[in-house]
Amino acid sequence: MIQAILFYTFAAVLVAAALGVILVRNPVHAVLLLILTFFQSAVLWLLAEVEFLAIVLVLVYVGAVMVLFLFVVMMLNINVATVRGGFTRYAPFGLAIAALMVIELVQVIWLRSRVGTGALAAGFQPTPEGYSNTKSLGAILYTEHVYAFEIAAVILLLAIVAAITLTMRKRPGLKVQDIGRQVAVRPQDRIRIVSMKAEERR
Amino acid sequence: MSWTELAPAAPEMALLALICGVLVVDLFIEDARRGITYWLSMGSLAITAIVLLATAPDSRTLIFDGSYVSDGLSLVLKLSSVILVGLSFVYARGYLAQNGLHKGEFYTLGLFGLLGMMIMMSANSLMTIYLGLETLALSQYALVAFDRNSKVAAESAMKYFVLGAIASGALLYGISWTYGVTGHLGFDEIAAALRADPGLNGVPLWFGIAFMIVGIAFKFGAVPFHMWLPDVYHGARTPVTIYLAAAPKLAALALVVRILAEGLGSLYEAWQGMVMVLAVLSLVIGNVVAIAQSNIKRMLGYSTIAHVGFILAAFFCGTEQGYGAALYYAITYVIMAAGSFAMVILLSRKGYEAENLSDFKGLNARSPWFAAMMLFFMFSLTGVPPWVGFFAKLTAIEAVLDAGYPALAVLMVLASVVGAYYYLRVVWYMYFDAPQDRSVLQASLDTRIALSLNGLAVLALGIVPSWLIRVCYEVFGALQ
Amino acid sequence: MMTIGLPHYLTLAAILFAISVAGIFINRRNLILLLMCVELILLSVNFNFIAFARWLGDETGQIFVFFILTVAAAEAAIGLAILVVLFRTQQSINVQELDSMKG
Amino acid sequence: MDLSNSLLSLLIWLPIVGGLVVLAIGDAGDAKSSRAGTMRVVALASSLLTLVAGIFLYARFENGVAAMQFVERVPWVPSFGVDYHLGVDGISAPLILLTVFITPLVVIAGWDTIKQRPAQYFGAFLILEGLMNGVFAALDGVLFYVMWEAMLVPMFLIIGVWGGERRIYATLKFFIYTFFGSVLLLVAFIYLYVQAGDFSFASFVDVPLTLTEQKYLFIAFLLAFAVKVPMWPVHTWLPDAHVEAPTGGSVILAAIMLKMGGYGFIRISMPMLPDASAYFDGLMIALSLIAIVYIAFVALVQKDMKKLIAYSSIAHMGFVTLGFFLLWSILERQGDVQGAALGMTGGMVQMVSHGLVSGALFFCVGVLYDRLHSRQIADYGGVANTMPMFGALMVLFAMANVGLPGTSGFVGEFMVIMASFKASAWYAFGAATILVTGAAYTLWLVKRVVYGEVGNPKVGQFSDLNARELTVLGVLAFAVLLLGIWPAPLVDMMAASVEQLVDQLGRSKLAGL
Amino acid sequence: MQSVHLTIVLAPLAAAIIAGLFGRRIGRAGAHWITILAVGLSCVLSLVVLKDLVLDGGQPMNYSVYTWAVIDGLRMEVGFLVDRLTALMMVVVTFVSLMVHIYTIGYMHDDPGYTRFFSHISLFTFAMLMLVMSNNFLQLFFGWEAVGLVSYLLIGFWFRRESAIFANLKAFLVNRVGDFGFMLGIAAIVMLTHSLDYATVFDSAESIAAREVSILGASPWNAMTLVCILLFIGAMGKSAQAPLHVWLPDSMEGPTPISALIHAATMVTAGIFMVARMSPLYEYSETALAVVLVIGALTAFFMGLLGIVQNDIKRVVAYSTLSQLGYMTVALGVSAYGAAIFHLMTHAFFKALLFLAAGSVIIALHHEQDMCKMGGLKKYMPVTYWTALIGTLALVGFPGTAGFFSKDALIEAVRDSHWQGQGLVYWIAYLSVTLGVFVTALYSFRLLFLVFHGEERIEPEARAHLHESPLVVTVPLVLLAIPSVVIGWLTIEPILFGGYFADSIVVAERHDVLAHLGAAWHGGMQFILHALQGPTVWLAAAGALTAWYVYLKRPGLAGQLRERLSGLYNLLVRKYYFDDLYIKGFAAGGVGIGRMLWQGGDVVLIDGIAVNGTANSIGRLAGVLRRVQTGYLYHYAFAMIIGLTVFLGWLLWF
Repeated sequence: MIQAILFYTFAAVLVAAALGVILVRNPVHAVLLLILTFFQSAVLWLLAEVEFLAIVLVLVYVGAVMVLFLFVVMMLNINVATVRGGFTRYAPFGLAIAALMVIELVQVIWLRSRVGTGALAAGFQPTPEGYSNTKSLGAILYTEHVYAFEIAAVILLLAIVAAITLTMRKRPGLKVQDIGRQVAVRPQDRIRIVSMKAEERR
Repeated sequence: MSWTELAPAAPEMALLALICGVLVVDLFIEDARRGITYWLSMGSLAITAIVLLATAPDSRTLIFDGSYVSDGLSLVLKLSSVILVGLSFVYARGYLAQNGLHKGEFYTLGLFGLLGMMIMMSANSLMTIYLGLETLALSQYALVAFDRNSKVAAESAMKYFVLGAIASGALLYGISWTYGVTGHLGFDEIAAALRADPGLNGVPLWFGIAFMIVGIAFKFGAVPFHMWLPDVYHGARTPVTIYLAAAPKLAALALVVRILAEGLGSLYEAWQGMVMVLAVLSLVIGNVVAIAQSNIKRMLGYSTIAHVGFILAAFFCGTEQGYGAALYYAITYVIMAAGSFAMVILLSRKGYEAENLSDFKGLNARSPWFAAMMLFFMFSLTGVPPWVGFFAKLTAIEAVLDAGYPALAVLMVLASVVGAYYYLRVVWYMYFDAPQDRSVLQASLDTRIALSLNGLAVLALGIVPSWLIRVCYEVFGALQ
Repeated sequence: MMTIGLPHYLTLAAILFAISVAGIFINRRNLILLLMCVELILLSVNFNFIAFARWLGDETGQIFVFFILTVAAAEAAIGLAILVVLFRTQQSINVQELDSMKG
Repeated sequence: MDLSNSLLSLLIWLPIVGGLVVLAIGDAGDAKSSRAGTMRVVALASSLLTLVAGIFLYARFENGVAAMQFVERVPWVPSFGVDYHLGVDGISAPLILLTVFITPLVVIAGWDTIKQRPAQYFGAFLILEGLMNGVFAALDGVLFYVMWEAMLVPMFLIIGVWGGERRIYATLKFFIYTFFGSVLLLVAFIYLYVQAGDFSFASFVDVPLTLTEQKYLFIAFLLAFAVKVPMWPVHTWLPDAHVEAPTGGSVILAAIMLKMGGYGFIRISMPMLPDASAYFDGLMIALSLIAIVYIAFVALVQKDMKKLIAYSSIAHMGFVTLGFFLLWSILERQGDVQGAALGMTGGMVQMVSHGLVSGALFFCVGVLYDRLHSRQIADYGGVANTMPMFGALMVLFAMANVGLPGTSGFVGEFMVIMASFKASAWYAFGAATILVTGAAYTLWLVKRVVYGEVGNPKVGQFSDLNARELTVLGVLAFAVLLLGIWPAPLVDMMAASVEQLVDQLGRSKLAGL
Repeated sequence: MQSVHLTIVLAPLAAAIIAGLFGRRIGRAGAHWITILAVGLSCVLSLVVLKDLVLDGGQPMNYSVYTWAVIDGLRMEVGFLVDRLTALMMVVVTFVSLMVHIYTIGYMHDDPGYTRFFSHISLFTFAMLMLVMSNNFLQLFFGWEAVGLVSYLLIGFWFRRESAIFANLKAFLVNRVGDFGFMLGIAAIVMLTHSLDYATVFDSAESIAAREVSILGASPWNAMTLVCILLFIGAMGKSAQAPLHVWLPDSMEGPTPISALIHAATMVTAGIFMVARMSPLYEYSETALAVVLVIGALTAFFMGLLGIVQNDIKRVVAYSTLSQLGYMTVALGVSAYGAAIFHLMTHAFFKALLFLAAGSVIIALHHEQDMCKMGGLKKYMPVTYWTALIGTLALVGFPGTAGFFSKDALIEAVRDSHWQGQGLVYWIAYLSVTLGVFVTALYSFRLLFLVFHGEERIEPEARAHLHESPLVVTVPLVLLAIPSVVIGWLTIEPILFGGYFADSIVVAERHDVLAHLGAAWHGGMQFILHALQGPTVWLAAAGALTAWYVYLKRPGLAGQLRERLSGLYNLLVRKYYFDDLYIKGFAAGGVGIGRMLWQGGDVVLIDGIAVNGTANSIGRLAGVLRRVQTGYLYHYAFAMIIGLTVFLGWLLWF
C-alpha cells in the first residue's frame, strides 16, 4: 500500500517533470526538469529493488550527462527570446498521435496480454534473502556479458574520438606557447649580427 | 575460455587492435603525410580480411556464451563489408586531399564503423546487435559531420542523429518487449522459447516486433522511416556518402536477418505484413520521388530507398530463397551504389562538387570510358541485363513468386519501369547532351582505377553471376 | 491497482516514451530539447527493461540497462558535439532553420 | 573442332567482340582520321565475317528436321537451372539469317554519312547484332531475356545520340515502352521457372498449367511481345522512334527488332500457353485486324516519310500476328488444322520479307535525308528527274511494300490471306483491305516524292545514288525479288518446325494437371 | 514444246531486263532491236504453238515449271497450261505487242525515256503471257498484278505530268479494289479445295457447288456463287466494268502505244479471259452469271453513251473500249464464252488499230488530242484515214468486217439466252447490247467525222508540219487493218462453232447458246444476210447517219442539243459522277478517317492520355510527394511515429 502510494506519487512527478521538459520554454529549466525526471526514475527503480542501476543512473546521468547538457546550454549562450518559436502548427494533432500510441500500448499492457492480468499482475518476485543486486550483476557482467562489455568500451572510445574530431580545431591565428620550441631556441635564431661598416669620423 | 576458443572472433579483435594502432600512429603524422594513415588503414582492412578468411570456422560456431556467432552469413557479409569500406577509402583519399579534409579520423571512424558492422553481422543476441548498431551509428553520425565547415553536413548530421536516436529508441523498446515476453535476448534462446510455448505468440510480442521493425526500417531507409536518407546522402561529403551507402546496408541486412529471420523466424506471419508494407511503399515512393530530383546524390538516395524495397520484398517471403535473394540483392546493390556515388567524386574538383545531374551533361564527349562506366551503373541499377542488377532483380522476383505473391512481383517490376526513367536521364545527359563544362577530369589515379574496376565488376558479375548467387544462397541453405 | 508490479512500470514507460516522442515532433524551438527527448526515450526503455527483468527474475535485462546507460552517455557526447558544430556553422540551433535540404 | 558445335556462339560473339574492338580503336574524335578509317574496315569486316558464319549456318542447316539444330548447352547459373543454351530451328534460323544479312548493309550505309562519333555508332550496331542473334538463338528463358533487354541499350543510344530533333523524347519513349512490356515477360518467365524447375524453353513447354495461370501468363507475354511487334494499341512508340532514329537505327528497328515480337509469340506464347492462346485467339486476331485496317488509314495521312513507313510497318506486322493465331479458328471452322501451317508460315515469311522491304524503304528515306536533311514529304517531289536509279529502286520497294507478286512482300500476305479465309471470310476481308489501303498510302508517297515536277530547287541538284548507296539498295532489291520469285528455300527451312508447332498446339496443357 | 513455251515467256523478260538495266549502254537502237526481236520471237513461236494445237492435233499441255513453295500440302507452283484458248491469247498478245513495239519506234522517237519504254512494254508482254499461260491461281494472280504494275508504270510514264501520275495512282488503286475481291476469291477456292491448281479446282467444281457458306446473317451462300462473284470483282477491276471502270479513261494519260496495247487490246481483256478460263466454275452458278451479265450490259450501254460527249480523241476510243468490254462481259454472262473470246480477239485488232491511228494523228499534230482542234485530216494523212475507217467499220459492225461477226454472234447469243429465265436480266442485257450498237456507231463516226472530215480547226503551227506519219507508224496500222477486216470471216466458223474451245471451255448443256447458234450456221454469207433482217445492222447505220447529220451536215446542232439537254449532258460529261464519288467520297473520306484515327486515336487517346498521360501524372505525383520531404526534422520524426502508430493500430485492431 505504501509502495503504491510512493509509486503513484513519484510517477506523477516523473510524468509532470517529463512534460515540463518538453513544454517549458527556457532550455535551462528544461535541463533542470530533466534532472528531476532522472531523480524520480532513480527512486522508482529503487522501489523495484534495482539499487545498482538506480545509483548508476544518478551518478552517470545527473552527475555527468546532465552537467554536460547544462554546460553546452550555457556555452552556446542561446538567447531565450529568439527560440520562443513555440510549437508546430499541428502540435495538437501530434499530441493526439502520441496519446493514441499511449492508448495502444496501455491496451496491450492491461488488456491484451498475460502481463496485465491475473497473477502475473501481482507484482515483482521478491528477491531472495541476502541478495545483492550489485554483486550478482557484477558476477555476470564480466563473464556472460564480457563481449558486450568490451563493445561498450569500444563505444566509449569511439565517442571520445568522434567528439574530439568534431569539436577540436586548430585556429590558424591562435597564439599558444610552444614550450619545446622556446626551450630549444638558439641564440642565432634570435640575434642577427650585422656587420656594418664603421662610420668614418670626419 | 581459452584463446583458441575465441578464434572465431579474431577478425574483430584484430581490427580493434589495428584501429588503436592507426589511432596512435595518426597522432604523430603531419597533415601533409596523411597518406600514411590511409595506407595503414588499407593495410588494416587487408589484415582483417586475411584473418577473416583464415579463422573462419567450418560450421556455425557460437562463442561468448552464445552472444557471438560465426557462420556463413557473417563471413560473407563481413568480407563484403571489408571490401566495400576499402573501396570507399580509395574513393575518399584523393577527394579529401583535394578539399583539405584529409584527416586520419576519417579512416579511424570508418574502421570503427566497420567494427560495428562486423559486430552486428556476428551478433547472436539482441544485446550484441544493439551495441554493434550503436557503434556503427555513432561513427556514422560523426562521419556525416566530418566536414566541420559545411553547413549542410552539420545539418544532415543533426537530422541523422536525432532520427537515428528515435529509431534506436524504438528498436530498444521493441527489444524490451521481446525480452519481456520470451525472457531471453539470445536469438537461439528466443527461437527455442517460441518453439516451446506457442502461447507467447501474441499481441505483446507483435508490438515488440513492430517497434523493432521501425528500428530496422530506419537503418535500411525504408518508407516511411526513410526521410533522413536523402538529406544525409545529400548533405554528407561525397566520400562519406559512399561509405554510408555501401557497407551499412549490409549491416542492416544482418540486422533484419538476425532478428526477424533467425530470432523470430517462426513468427513470420506477424512481421510479414509490416515488411511488405515497407517494401511496397519504398518501391513506389522511392522510384516516384527520385524522378523529381535534380541533385544526383539525392536522386541516388531515393533510388536506394527503391532498392531497399526490393531487398525487403525478397526478405518478406520468409523463405530461404527470399533471404538468399535479399542477401544477393544487397551485396550487388551496394557495389553499384558505391560506383555510382563515386562518379560524383570523379567529376568533382577542388572547391566544386559535381553533384547536380546537369554536371553529367556531355560526359561522353569528355571521357567516353567513364561515361560508359556510369552507363553500366545506371543500367545495372535499372535492372537491365547483362549487368548484375538484372540478376539481383531476377533472384528477388523469383523468391517472391516462389512464395506465391505474383501481384507483388508485378508491382516490383512496374516500379522499376518508373525507376528506369531517372536512371535513363543520367545516360541521356551523358550521351545526348553537349557538355556544359569541358574541363579535364581531375580525379586521382587510384580513384579512376577503382572506379573502372567497380564498373567492370558490375558487368562481370552480370555475365558470370553464378558463383555469387551460389554463395548467397548456400549461406541460408537455400540450395538443394 | 494497489499492488505495484510489471504493468504499472510498463505503463509509466509507455507514457514516458510517448511524451519524449511527442517532444521531438511537436516543438520547433531548440535542438537541445531534442537531445533531451532522446535521453527520455532511453529512460523509458530502461524502465521497461528493469520491469521485465524484475518480473522475470532475470538479471540480463539489468545488464542491458547498464549498457544502455553507457551508450546513452556516448550518444549524448556525440550529439552535443554535432550540436556544437552546427552552432558554429550557422550560429543557431533552431530546428526550423534546419531546412536547407528538402524535396 | 567442328565449327557447327559453336556456330551460334560465333554468330553472337563475333559481332560483339568486333564491336568492342571497334570501340577500342575509336575514331580519335575525327571521322576523317586514319584511325576512323581502320575502325570502319574492322566494323565492316566483323559484320561480313558474321554474314559468312550465317551463310555457313544456312549451308549446314538441315531442312525437314523439326528439332533444334546446332545446339549448345553449358550451365550458366546452375542454382536457377539457367543454361547458356542455344539452338535454332526453322523458325529462328531465317531470322538470324535476316539479321546477319541486314547488319553489313547498315554498316555500309553509315560508312561516311555518320560524322559524329562513328566508332560508337558502328560499335553499337555490331553489339546489337550479336544480341539480336542471341535472342533468336536462345533456348533458355534467362538467356533470352538477357539478350532481349540488353538489346535496348545500344538502340537507346543509337536513337538518342544520332537521332533527329526530338530524339530524346523518342528514345525514352522507346525504352520505357519496351521496358514496360518486357519486365512482365521477366515475371512470367520466373513464374514458369517456379513451376517448371528450370529455365529451359523445353521445360516451359512441357510444364502443365491451369487455364487461369495460362491466361495471366499470356497477358504478360502479350504485353511484352505486342509492344515489340508492335500491335495496336501499344504501337505509338514506333513512329516516334523510327522518325527520330538515324537511318541505320530505323532499318534495324524495322527489319529485325520488330520481328522479335512475332518471334516471341511463335516461340514462347503459343507453344508454352496453348490453351490461353486458344482462349485469346479472337482478341489477337481482332488486334491484328485493327492494326491492318486502322493503321493503314493512319499511314495514309502522314506527312513525314519515315512516319508513314513506320505506320506501314505496324500494318504489315499485323499480318504476322494474324497468321500465327489463325489455327484455332480454322480448327473450329473446319474441324482440322489444314491451313494453319499456311498462316504461320505466311506470318514467318512476312517477318523476313518485311525486314527486307521496310529496311530498304528506310534506306531510301535515308538516301533522301542525306541530301536534303528533311523527312517531310512536302519538301520533295520529282526526285526521279534527278535520281532515276533511285526512283526505280524506290518504286520497286514501294511495290514490294504494296505486296506485288514477284516481290517478297506478296508471299507472306498471300499465305496469310489464304489461311485467314479458312478461318473466316471476314478475317480475310479485313486482311485483304491492305491490298487497297497499302497501295494507297505507299503509292501516294511515291507519287508525291518520286514523281512529278521537281518540287524544290534543291531536289534539282540531287545527285543519283553513289556506289555505296547503290550497293545497299541493289543487294536488298535482289533479295526482295529472289524471295518473291522463289520463296521455296525459305519456306522449306521453316516447314518442319511449323508443322511440329501446329501439331503441338493441338495438344492441351491442361491434360497434364 | 516446254522449251518453246519457256522461250515465249522468257524472251520478252530477258529483253526487258537488258533494256531496263543496260539501256544506257546498248543505246536506243539496241533497246528497240532487242525487245522487238524478243517479242517477234515470242510471236512466231506462239504461232507455232497455235499451229501445233489447231492444225497438227497437238494435245493441251498442263505442267509445272518450278515449285514456288509447298506448305501444308498446298502446292504453290509456277506452271503452264497451254491449250487452244491460251494459244489464241498468246498469238493475240504477242502479235499486237509486236505491232506496238514497231509503232513505238516512231511514236516515241523524241522521248528521253525511250529505252525505259521499250523495257516496260516488253516486261508487259512477259507479264501478260504469264497470265494467260498460267495453270494455277497463284501465277494467274502474279500475271494479273504484274500487268497492273506495268500499266501503272506506263500510265505514269511521263511522270512529270501531274495528270499522268494522278491517273496511274488511280488506275492502280481501282484495280486493287478489284484485286481485293480477286484475292478473296482465290482464298475462297483455297478454303474449299485446298488447292491452287486449275485442274484440281475444276475437278472439284461440283462439290464446291454443293457447299454452302454462311457469310452474313442467316442465309447461307452457295459456295460457287461466292467464289465466282469474288473472282468477277477482280475481272471488273481489270476489265474496267462499272463501277470499277473509272481508271480506264484516265489511263489515256499514258503514251498512245500503251493505250493500244494495254488499255485496249490485251490487259483489259484479262478479266474476260479469266472468266472464260474459269468457265467450269461459272457454269455452276447461274446467279454469278446473272451478275456478270447485268454488269456487262450496263457497262456496254452506259459507257458507250459517255463516248459521245468526249472531245479527247483517245478518251473517245477509251470509252469505246469500255463499252466493248461490256459486250464481252455480256457474252460471258450468257455462257457464250467462245463469243466473248472471239470478240476479244477481233476487238484486239481493230481497237489497237484505232488507237494507233489516233496516235498517228496525235503525233502528226504534235501531241494534240483535242478533237475540236482537228478536222479535215483526211487529205493530209490518207493511210491513217483509211486504216482508221476500217477500224471504225469493224467497231460498229459493218457487215463482213471482223467486228461484225464477233459482235453479231454475241448479240445473237444474248438473244437466244432464254435459259436465264429472269425476265428483267434478260431484257436489260438484250436491250443494252442492241441499243449499244447505235451508240457505238454514233460515237465512232462522230470521231471519224470530227477528225478527218469537215472544216480544219487545226492550230496554225501544227498545220505547218502536218504530214503523214512515217513507215514505222503506218506499217503496223496496215498490218492491223488486215486482220480487222478478214479475221472474222476467216475464223468465226472454226472458233465459235467448230468446237475450237472444246478442250478449254466448259459450258453446261442448258446454257449452250453457241451450240444453238451453231445449229443454224450456214456460212458467213448466210450470217450476213441473216443479220440484215435483224435490227443491229440498221441500228448501226442509224447511228452513223445521226453522226453524219449532227457533226457534218449541221455542225451547230450538237451545241444546241447540248444546251437543250444540259442535265443529261452534264451527267454524261461528269461521267455519272463516279469520279466525284470516288475522289471526294472514298479518297477524301479515307484521308478524313485516317486523320481522325491518327489525331483522335493515336495522338490524343493512346499517346496523349494513356502513354504520356501516365508519364506526366507520375511526374506530377513525384512533384507532390517530394513536397512531403519538407526538410524539417520534426516532420521527419512525425512521419516515423505515424508509421509506428499505424503498425501498432493495425496489429491491435485488425
